[in-house]
Amino acid sequence: MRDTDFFRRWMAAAAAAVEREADRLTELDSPIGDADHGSNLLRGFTAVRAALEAEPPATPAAVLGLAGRTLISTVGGASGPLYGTLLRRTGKELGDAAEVSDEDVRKALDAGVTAVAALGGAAAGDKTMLDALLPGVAALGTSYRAAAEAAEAGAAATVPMLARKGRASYLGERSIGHQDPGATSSALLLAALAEAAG
Amino acid sequence: MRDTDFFRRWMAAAAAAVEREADRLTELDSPIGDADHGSNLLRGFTAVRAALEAEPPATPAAVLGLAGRTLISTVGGASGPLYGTLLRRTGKELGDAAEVSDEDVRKALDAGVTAVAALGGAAAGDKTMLDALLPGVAALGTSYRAAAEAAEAGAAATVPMLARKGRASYLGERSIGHQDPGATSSALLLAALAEAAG
Amino acid sequence: MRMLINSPETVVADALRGIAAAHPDLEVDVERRIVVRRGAREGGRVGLVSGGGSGHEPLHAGFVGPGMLSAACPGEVFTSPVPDQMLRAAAAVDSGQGVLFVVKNYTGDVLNFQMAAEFAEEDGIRIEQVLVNDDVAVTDSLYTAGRRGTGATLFVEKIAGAAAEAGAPLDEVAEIARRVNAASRSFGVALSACTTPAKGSPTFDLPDGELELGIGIHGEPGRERRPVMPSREIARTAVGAVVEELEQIAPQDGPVLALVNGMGATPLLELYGFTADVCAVLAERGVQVARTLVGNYVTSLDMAGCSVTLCRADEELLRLWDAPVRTAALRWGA
Amino acid sequence: MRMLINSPETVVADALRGIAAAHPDLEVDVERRIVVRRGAREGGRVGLVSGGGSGHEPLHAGFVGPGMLSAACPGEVFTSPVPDQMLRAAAAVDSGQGVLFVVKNYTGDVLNFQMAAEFAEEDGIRIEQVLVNDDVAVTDSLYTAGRRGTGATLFVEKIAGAAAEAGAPLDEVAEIARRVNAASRSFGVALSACTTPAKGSPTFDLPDGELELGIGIHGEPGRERRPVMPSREIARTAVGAVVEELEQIAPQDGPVLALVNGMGATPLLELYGFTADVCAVLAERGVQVARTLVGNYVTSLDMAGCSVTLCRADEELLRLWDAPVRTAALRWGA
Ligand SMILES: Nc1ncnc2c1ncn2[C@@H]1O[C@H](COP(=O)(O)OP(=O)(O)O)[C@@H](O)[C@H]1O
Ligand SMILES: Nc1ncnc2c1ncn2[C@@H]1O[C@H](COP(=O)(O)OP(=O)(O)O)[C@@H](O)[C@H]1O
Ligand SMILES: [Mg+2]
Ligand SMILES: [Mg+2]
Ligand SMILES: [Mg+2]
Ligand SMILES: [Mg+2]
Repeated sequence: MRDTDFFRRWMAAAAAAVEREADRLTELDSPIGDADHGSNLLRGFTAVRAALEAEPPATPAAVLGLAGRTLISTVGGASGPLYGTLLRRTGKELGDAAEVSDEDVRKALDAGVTAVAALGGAAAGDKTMLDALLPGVAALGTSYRAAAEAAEAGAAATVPMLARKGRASYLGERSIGHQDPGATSSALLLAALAEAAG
Repeated sequence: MRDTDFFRRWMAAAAAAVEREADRLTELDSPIGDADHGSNLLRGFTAVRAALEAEPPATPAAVLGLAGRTLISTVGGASGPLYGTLLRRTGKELGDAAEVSDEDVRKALDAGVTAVAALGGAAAGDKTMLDALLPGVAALGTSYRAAAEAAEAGAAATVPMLARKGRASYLGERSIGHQDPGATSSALLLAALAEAAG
Repeated sequence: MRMLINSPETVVADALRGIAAAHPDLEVDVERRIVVRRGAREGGRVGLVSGGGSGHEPLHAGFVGPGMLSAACPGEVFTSPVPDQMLRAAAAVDSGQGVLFVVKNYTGDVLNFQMAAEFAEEDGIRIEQVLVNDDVAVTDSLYTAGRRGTGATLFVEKIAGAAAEAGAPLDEVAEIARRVNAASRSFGVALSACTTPAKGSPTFDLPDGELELGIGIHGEPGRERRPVMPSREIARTAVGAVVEELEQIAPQDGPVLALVNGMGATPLLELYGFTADVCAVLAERGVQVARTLVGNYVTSLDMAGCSVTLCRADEELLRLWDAPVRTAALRWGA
Repeated sequence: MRMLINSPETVVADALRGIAAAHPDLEVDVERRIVVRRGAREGGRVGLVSGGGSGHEPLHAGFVGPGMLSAACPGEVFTSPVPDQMLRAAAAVDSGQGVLFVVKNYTGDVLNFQMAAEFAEEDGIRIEQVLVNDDVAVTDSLYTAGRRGTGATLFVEKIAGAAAEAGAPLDEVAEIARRVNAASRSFGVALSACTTPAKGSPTFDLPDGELELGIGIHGEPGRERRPVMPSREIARTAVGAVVEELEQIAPQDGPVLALVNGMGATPLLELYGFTADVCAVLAERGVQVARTLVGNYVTSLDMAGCSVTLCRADEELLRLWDAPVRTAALRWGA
């Protein structure tokens, strides 16, 4: 079973990963975006870390709800509402249990990713964060490690894709050949989850 | 004796020299000025050539008067009124004779250069066109060739000077080490005179 | 890095403090990042709130004031604002007549304004939204993010602002805003990339001697790279692209409002020369120009380049365009 | 070369055609290079004529109109206009009340305006001249070309323009113009050089990470090169240099007008941030700011950088500053 602390460790690991990789995320957002994805998430996860420390939430759902709201209130851009919705929706699915099973986590994340797709209107193959989230969550049934690896592979697979959503879509054919920054940060998020799971 | 055609050849040679050296004059005006001396004079002497062809003047004074007025009306900047005054004043000194002696030319140019000094308020050593004109005209007593060479040497001698007039003066100490563009074009003007004299 | 900043993190807050110092007519909440017209709630008018990433100044804060926006919400550089800002701005300007959100069509802006609209409605504020999407360089389809919002934002904010100032109700203000957007198209060209404070180097490599056609306003490259062209060829390309799309929408005749916009680093001297070329191409094509606005209005930091926006304007839109406006960046008749 | 031009030779004429297209209020003589306020001679006012090299837009043509200049004479890029232009402009605006020439202190401008003044007086037009020389980076002495004219030109043109609009006679308009100039000082900083169309490459080399202090507005380097500093240090340097000189001239107290001016390629976002720093330094030094104008007004083509101009303004000058003005680039109260 996964307790509240597990979700706090997840968010802490995610914040650390974003801090480490912020420059690379901004770099990736430069040729096919507006060069802010790293600084956006850095701002957001710094705030998430501070919020979780300021008033430590009592349940898994509360951790993710607070993290999601904080991202929405501090990130802006496309990724703020999308990641905010991912976490809020995932949290909501977990109910008010103090501990949840790995299968609960899988189902909740699945609902979270579905909410992201509904909000942003993107589908697999559109060269967005979904191209890491969808295979990642699909592999959660196997293990957290497998999910992280599948997300990482999904992010890498965005390179040859033609973007159909987000800023990269404005480039048309010229979006081909670059890895999507949001898919890359999604892979970091699932890697952080695996890290929290140990 | 020097006839009207001599003065037209002078102006034609000056126009050709400016055309040839315009880029270098602008280059020189770049570190210690505003990068326009070459294009200024090119515009002016192109107009002088056209004006002299359109209504060929009948006397030496008329050639220089028309050339001077044309420079004033087309060049702008510091060099327009200064060179315009140089030629107008030199022309005026020549009176309405159809032919003039080399001594007349020397005396007239001397008056012209004095007018330039009066108009611009500069003196020898201020790192301006006067640093080529003054030694140039002083050497006219010897020969046109000597005048051209003295002007050329005068222009070269502006390199170590600290500018006290014109735009270069704004740079203070940093004006040192660059050759003055106006002194350089003045040397061209006296070289053109020597060329016309054959 | 050739920037006049203290640090990338403080750029937006620093600018807001400067706006507050320079424009006593504006209420600037630096902490919460909203710029509000003083007395916005008085007069019982519909509120007009816009916002978006910073880096496009004077858009939007420069357009807050009588006859135009009631409030602006600046996000981080090139990053849409967060819903909290729009929610606070809506609350600050709503006089009970409701508020129109003017939203440029970018995924981030759309999502954040949408969330703000939901929160505001929960708080009992009536919200309408208009989505500005005028950039013809981007293919518009159900399966893409759709056309970007660029220069037409100025037309929408000015004209809807005049309608709100005149006391039109929310539905009407929204309807006019949508009409202006529907009648507007834009095309942009970059002669250089821009440098964001966060990145500190140009957002893309553009070798000297080349330009990008069909750029947006966020430092992204365009649809196509070409060798540099003279101003009149650029005008032909930009105007051609805009007019061809404009010819496919109703009304198909009548004069246009023209915005000849600089991207930030193109000297006004050049922009006016380009304006002459734009007007010449329009005359060739038989398009009558009713009003021409030239300047750096919808910018992309220090990008060199320009964009052309045309809006097919009937009598009513022209009258609202000419109505008095008093903002930091746009001002006439008042 | 990242320029939006057709050819270096046609830059000024092209821009004039664009100004004519965008501003029907102005009479633009492209051939003769003068921009005249429509109906300038009506109303029996003193005429106000300025001009100078192009590349500083909106100065001067952007300041032609009611409450400011009667006419502007644009020269080639960074090259003062020729006397014929000022002579024609004076003739076009003189209603018999005489004409004030506003001349920035550069050898070329001084000489060409001087010749024009002589020709105009021969034609029976009364001429007064005011020499603007506000740049504290340049040593003023009898043995040099003296201080350059930069940002204070805007103050002189606005305030003298208001006096002329109000019907003041030539002597008074000239006296007020001189008073404004005497009470104004400026200091400029470049973060990049600019590129003239004729040269096609930057006028000087400024390595990334360095800046030039004490620059003028013609792409010339400054007095000193320094490693880049944060905006607040630049503000401290610029304001310090200006205030120290301002403290040596009468009146020694009273509020100031402040112009925080962009050199052309510095984004407005940064310029507003710099404004916050300028105002903070002024507050520290106990200088009260009555009005603040922020924008790209006296530019140097595509140079990145800024300048600060302060004018110690008494009640009368403030009143004239606030008086209505309606030009392409400066507009309020009308
Ligand atoms: N409609 C969408 N659905 C899902 N993900 C999206 C969508 N639009 C953009 N994204 C993701 O957001 C990422 C960009 O985030 P970010 O740079 O922070 O925002 P912005 O594009 O507003 O600057 C993209 O790389 C992409 O993965
Ligand atoms: N007061 C002066 N007296 C004599 N020559 C001067 C004076 N001021 C400038 N000059 C000359 O003019 C030259 C610059 O001419 P130009 O570049 O055409 O004009 P501007 O300086 O107005 O751009 C300088 O190199 C200098 O030789
Ligand atoms: Mg981005
Ligand atoms: Mg020069
Ligand atoms: Mg963004
Ligand atoms: Mg010059």
